[in-house]
Amino acid sequence: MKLVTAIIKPHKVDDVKDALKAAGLQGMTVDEVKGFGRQGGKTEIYRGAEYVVDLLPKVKIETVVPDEIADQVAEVIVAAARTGKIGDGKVWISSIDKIIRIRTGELGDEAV
Amino acid sequence: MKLVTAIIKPHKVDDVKDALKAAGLQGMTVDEVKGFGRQGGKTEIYRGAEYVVDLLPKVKIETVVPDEIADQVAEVIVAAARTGKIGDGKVWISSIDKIIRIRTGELGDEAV
Amino acid sequence: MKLVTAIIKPHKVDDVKDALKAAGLQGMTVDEVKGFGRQGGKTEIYRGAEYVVDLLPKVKIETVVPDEIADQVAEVIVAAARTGKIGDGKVWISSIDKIIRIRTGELGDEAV
Amino acid sequence: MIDSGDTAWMLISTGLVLFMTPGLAFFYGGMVRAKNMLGMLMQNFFAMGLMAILWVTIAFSLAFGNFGDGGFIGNLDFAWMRNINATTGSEAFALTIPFVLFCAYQMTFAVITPALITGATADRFKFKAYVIFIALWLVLVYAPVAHWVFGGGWLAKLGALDFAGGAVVHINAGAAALAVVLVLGKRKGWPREGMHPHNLPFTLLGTGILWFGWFGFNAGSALGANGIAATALMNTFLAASAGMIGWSLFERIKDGKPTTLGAASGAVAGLVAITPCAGFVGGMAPILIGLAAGVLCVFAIQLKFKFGYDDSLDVVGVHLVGGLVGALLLGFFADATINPLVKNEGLFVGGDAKLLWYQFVASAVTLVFSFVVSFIIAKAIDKTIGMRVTEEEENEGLDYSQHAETAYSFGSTGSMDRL
Amino acid sequence: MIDSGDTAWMLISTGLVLFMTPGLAFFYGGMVRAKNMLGMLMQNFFAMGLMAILWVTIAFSLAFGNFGDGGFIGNLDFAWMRNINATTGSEAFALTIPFVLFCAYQMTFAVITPALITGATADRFKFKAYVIFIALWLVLVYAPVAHWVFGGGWLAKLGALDFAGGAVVHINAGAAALAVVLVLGKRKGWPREGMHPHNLPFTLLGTGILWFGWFGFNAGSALGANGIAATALMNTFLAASAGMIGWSLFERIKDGKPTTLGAASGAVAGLVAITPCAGFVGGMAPILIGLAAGVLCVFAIQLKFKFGYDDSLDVVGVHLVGGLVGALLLGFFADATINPLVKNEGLFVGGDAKLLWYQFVASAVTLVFSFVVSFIIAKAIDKTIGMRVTEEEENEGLDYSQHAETAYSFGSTGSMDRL
Amino acid sequence: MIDSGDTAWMLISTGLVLFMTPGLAFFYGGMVRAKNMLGMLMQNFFAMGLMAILWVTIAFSLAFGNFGDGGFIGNLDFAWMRNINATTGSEAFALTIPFVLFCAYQMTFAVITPALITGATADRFKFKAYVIFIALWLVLVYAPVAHWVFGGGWLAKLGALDFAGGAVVHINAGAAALAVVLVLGKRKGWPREGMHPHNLPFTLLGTGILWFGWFGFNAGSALGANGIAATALMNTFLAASAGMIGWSLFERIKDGKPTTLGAASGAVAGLVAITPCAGFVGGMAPILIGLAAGVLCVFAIQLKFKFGYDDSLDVVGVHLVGGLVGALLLGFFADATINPLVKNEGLFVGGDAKLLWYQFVASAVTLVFSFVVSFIIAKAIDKTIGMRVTEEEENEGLDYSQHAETAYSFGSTGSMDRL
Ligand SMILES: Nc1ncnc2c1ncn2[C@@H]1O[C@H](COP(=O)(O)OP(=O)(O)O)[C@@H](O)[C@H]1O
Ligand SMILES: Nc1ncnc2c1ncn2[C@@H]1O[C@H](COP(=O)(O)OP(=O)(O)O)[C@@H](O)[C@H]1O
Ligand SMILES: Nc1ncnc2c1ncn2[C@@H]1O[C@H](COP(=O)(O)OP(=O)(O)O)[C@@H](O)[C@H]1O
Repeated sequence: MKLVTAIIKPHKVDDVKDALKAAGLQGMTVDEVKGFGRQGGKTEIYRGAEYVVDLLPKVKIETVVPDEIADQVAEVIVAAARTGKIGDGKVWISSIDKIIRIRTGELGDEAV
Repeated sequence: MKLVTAIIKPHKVDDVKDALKAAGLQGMTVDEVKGFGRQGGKTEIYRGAEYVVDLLPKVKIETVVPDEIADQVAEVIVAAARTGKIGDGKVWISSIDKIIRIRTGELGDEAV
Repeated sequence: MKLVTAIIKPHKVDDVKDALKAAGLQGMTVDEVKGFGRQGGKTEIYRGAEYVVDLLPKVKIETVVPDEIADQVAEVIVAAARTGKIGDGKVWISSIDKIIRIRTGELGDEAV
Repeated sequence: MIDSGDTAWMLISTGLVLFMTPGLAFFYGGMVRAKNMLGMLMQNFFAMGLMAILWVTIAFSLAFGNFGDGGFIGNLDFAWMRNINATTGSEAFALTIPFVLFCAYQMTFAVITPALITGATADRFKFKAYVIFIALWLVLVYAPVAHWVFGGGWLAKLGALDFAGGAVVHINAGAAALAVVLVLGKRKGWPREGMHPHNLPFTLLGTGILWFGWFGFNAGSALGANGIAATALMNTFLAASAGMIGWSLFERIKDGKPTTLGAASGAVAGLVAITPCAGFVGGMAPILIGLAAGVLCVFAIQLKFKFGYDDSLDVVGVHLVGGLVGALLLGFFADATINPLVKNEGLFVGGDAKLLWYQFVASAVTLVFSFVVSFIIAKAIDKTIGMRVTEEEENEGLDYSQHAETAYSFGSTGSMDRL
Repeated sequence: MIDSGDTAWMLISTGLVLFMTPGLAFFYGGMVRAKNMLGMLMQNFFAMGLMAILWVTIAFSLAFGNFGDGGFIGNLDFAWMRNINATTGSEAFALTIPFVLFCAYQMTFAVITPALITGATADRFKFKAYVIFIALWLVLVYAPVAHWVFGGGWLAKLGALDFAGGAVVHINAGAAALAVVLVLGKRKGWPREGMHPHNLPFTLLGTGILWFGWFGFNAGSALGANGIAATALMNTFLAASAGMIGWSLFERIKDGKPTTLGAASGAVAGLVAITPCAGFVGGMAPILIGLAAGVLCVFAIQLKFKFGYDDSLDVVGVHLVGGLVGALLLGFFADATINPLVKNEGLFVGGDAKLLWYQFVASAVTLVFSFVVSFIIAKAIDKTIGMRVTEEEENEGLDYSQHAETAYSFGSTGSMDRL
Repeated sequence: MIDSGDTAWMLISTGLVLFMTPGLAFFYGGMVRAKNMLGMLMQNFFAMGLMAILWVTIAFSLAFGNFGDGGFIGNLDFAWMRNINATTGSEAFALTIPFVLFCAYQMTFAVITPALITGATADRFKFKAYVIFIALWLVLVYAPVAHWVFGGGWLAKLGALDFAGGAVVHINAGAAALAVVLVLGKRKGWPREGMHPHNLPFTLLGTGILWFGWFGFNAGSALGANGIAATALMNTFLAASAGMIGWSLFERIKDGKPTTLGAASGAVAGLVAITPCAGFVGGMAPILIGLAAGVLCVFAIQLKFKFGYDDSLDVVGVHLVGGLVGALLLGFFADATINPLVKNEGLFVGGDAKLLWYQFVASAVTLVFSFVVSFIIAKAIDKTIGMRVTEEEENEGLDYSQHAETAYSFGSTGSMDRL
């Protein structure tokens, strides 16, 4: 099994979720995170002084999928999350030894 | 070393934590996440209209453990987190190349 | 590619971020988590009764880096995050099969 | 003659109505998404700044100059605070309080009325455009309508009644809100996405403040601490309660569960509807008016889905419709034994439909006038500097795009470096 | 004769006490877990709706009809708002304010008293059962007790004193809270799990609002703007301050650190205890009463661990015990030079224990009556529709299970799709 | 003679000013990082407890004993609440309200003035040291200065004017704040790290409460419900509005965007500056005063970066500077037709600079006296028990290190186990 992890822009979550649903995925786990990258930070004003906040809101999506579709899932996410502007984020794939569905104890492909 | 990751129902956190403690584990990292899965969403009412919220609160637990007990730790989590109802979540295991304890610089089994 | 994951004390985030920047890293993803470990919990008082809260605020940093610098990045984090007091946290390294930059579709070393 | 008791009540009433605007800011603010929270708060608080200054420099005079002339607009007798002080004016206006206090009390109405519009336009109004809009609106829409009704203008002369601003405040703001959202267009994603309220406790806090402040709004409109103020306070209380129950019951029956947002919305609907009636009705009438408003407004807020205008937080559904409900029901319940200013009693009390007709005319005229002029102002601004933020700014949220700020930073990773 | 100054004060006092219920909602709401926040707010706000309507339709009449009869219950003279208006009634009640205002002022007490109970029953009370409970409770418990004490009923005739509701409000609600939690049972996980307060700033906000509103509660109970109101206000202020200091000192000594929740709780304990005494004592007495309440209540809230009843947010410990402390200490400090209504001075002032005995009787009778009748009502509801949510609903939290809502959505992933 | 209208207004004014302290707590609290939220709230709320008790036991007497003696300090005539009640004292003080109410009203000022300092010392003041500091400060600094100005002491005799506390409250607290931060030192990380405000909505909520409460602060300082109170209220309203606009315009021009925090800060700056002037000026003067304060304060808060003192939330920049702006501008705008107490009119009104000179003297003396004595007290505490928390405690935050609490727990993983 593979774990596909994506860091995306917050307002793209719904698009990615819909694209993954359309691609037949049935599960994923989503988390609010903060990202530091080439995008740089944003400049906020606080009582007449300017500050740069260099951790920007991002969303992390993790989904465990069978080996054979991992690349395709990554593509789907990339396509749905792309705005073409800096800060769009990353998708990476890593390997999972084993996965269990808690409710039933099913393993592997059955479990996702 | 193995990394055991579990996605569970929020009200099961204490049970899982206690079970892991009882099993002799000394460390874990916990995070509030949102899950999308077979469980579907929940229906909220907002000014007379019904909406479905399809990302539900879940908790993610990560614990790095020696290779030999990874399976057993997964079992412990599965047992403690199970309610038998849809949405109970997943546990997966992946491999870690190396782990360091920041305070001491200890490596591997010593570090967890 | 390697994924370096660090669990550190919250007030060390800026130091670690600065150290990584200084080491030439251009991206990372940060998340607020809670940690359970040897540090034990903290004792809070709630209406005349004492309670122990055993999940303490920690910050998780994830950064994908080329294989060859993974160990060095881990060192940098360890050095920057260390206070020498219990609860400093862990750094671990795992392997990534593939990484894609969403904006451009670049892969591997180009993508981080 | 200045009466210290009346003055005491009007001093605090002025404070209470002023406090309603922060209340409104939180009532609305709780309902928007977190990234637009400060945008909402700022629009409301800025009205406390700008409207006040415009009020004493020009708008008060346009509304209350030539008091009782039966006409369309006041004059400039009171512009630039001229003749507004503690010693003059009270007699001419038959007041038992210092004239400057009357001006300050009315000022709080001039602050909150344009602020009501912000609920409809949530999440996409460019701040600069907003500021220009409300400045023009106060002078071109609010001041004349206030003159017609409160300033002894033509609607007052006609015989229409409006105790504390059913037409002047609620129908007026509601109609303007409709006009502005037609110009602004829908929020990105609406109506498919629900846009979760980000902080319902703040909405409830706002409701509490509004309810409290509304005692000053309605009972203060008696302009003294007397029996009519007392009646208005009781009616206000009961209508809010009944509005809450009406809306909640409706939800319970239709959706199976009463929501807190529904209860809060119902209370506000009841408060809106009782506003024109507060010092003119008695007995169980406020309960009936509140119930009617609760149920009718929960229906009315569904209309936006049918007609496709994005009235984000239901200003049309609650203020325009609630205001109409109150203004028209006054035509049924107005009671001369409650208040001698009632010359024509309501249909259910005196058996005569005359007042109902006046109420209809006043409501319709206010609605049309406000809608048309507001639409023209909004269009003009849109053609020149643009009314709406860019799509990118809408994605980012108003807090950052308009004000370079972030509302909340609960975590430990919110640090920032000085440039 | 209606006095405008007295009327001004009672208008705003009515507003202040009304505002206490949202204050209470936030005071309690901050202490529950986030998933139960709206459940708590809704229970409090809904009391503002339902109790008000029931008050004017029936309960006010039961409490204040047959005023001064020395009896057990009023009559139906004022039911359905009959005879409640601005012009009648004031004379019979020796009021200097419009009678309808007296009714509205008392209405705010009828709203907050049942709302006090929600702190004890937090996190597990089925909303429907709650609504039925407080409706019955207002009529069957509150109205009679109010008649005994405020309506010139038998306890008033006996000679017991209760300036603003130590027995009628606090002992009454506290005893009812105890009864209801015995029927409801403990929260799942209690007392092992601590159930972290989710938003202590809201609890402090609630404290601020309560303290502010309590000036209306206590100084308003003078029913006019006079020396007794002024004394009551000063006493209220000092007792809150002293309560805060008492509780904080205790914590500092016992646990090493004073907490903000402790400071807030101490202030409320002081406010509860001074309630029956506010217009009857003077000098340093309020400080002593507040200090005593602060220290005794922090002890009292430990009792639930000993006896095993789950009084979630310490309504018994603060309101029942604080109310008793105040009612009994009045038996020591009541002072005829402060208020001529004091016929029997307190033990420390006049050297006579008579008043102390009356206070004891009034407190004990109220406690027992309220406990017993509340228990019966709760049991009856439990047997029929059930008082408590299911375990699954308790896990999910009241917000979603009872109201299909979520309190907070700070993140950017809170979107939802319209069905 | 006690007047019920005046009494009504002063009862509620006392409530309003009391309510300002929670408002201030949230205004400041929203600006600190989440881990210091309860620390900030506690410091403010605790002032409501401790200052009140010290006020009636000693400080009121030192401030108002020997009223009108033109001297430096009062006597002990009113210590331990002696002679403070509803029936005596009013005549000597030429009051139309009960004397005990006058004492309670002044008590609210004694609560909020030391609380103002907490904004400067945010995030690092040891709680115990804070408690000792404000206790000493009330007696050694506040009481004498209040005597000089409000108690008919030497500055009052000299001819300096201070309607509601420009010098007594704002210059006084601002100068003390500067002294204390010099002793405390900078927050760790300042000024490189920006220390993001954690909850700007709370800051706006605080602003709303402050604005509302300030009507009681300024219009209440008329000590009755009369024309001067009405004028003071209008002036207060307009200065807040103008301050908001001044600060926002400045930000718009300098940084391109107006912020909500800027708007809120500007309103507070305007409120501070109008405080000494509220009942002494008229016409457009309050708008000019507010605008000047808004613009000058936004400049002043930059000074800390230049001089390197860490005035965390800009108490010096807003209260010291805003207070000076108001006190001095009164020397230009004071108008005898507004208030007969104005013996020397301002430079722009009467053409004479005498008042301006008195204002300068009063401001300078207050500033120097407060700074010096505050510095000595702070140093003394620092040498003995230490003023500042340890570095570890600063990292953890005041909430946990000083009060063993956590402000927020929104998630579902906040459970805790009973020890
Ligand atoms: N090496 C990395 N490891 C982990 N996350 C990264 C890494 N580089 C970037 N990210 C994440 O991706 C986000 C976008 O990266 P950024 O460099 O700003 O833009 P882009 O991906 O368009 O080049 C960052 O905010 C961060 O969350
Ligand atoms: N393929 C997946 N990858 C990652 N997380 C998943 C995946 N499938 C499910 N999850 C997580 O597990 C949770 C429960 O899954 P769900 O399908 O609803 O129920 P069940 O596990 O009982 O079949 C989801 O809410 C989500 O957080
Ligand atoms: N086995 C583990 N797996 C994952 N995270 C761990 C593990 N052990 C500790 N942690 C994380 O590291 C943090 C610090 O660990 P702790 O044992 O308290 O101190 P130290 O690392 O100094 O020995 C914990 O709070 C937790 O977040």
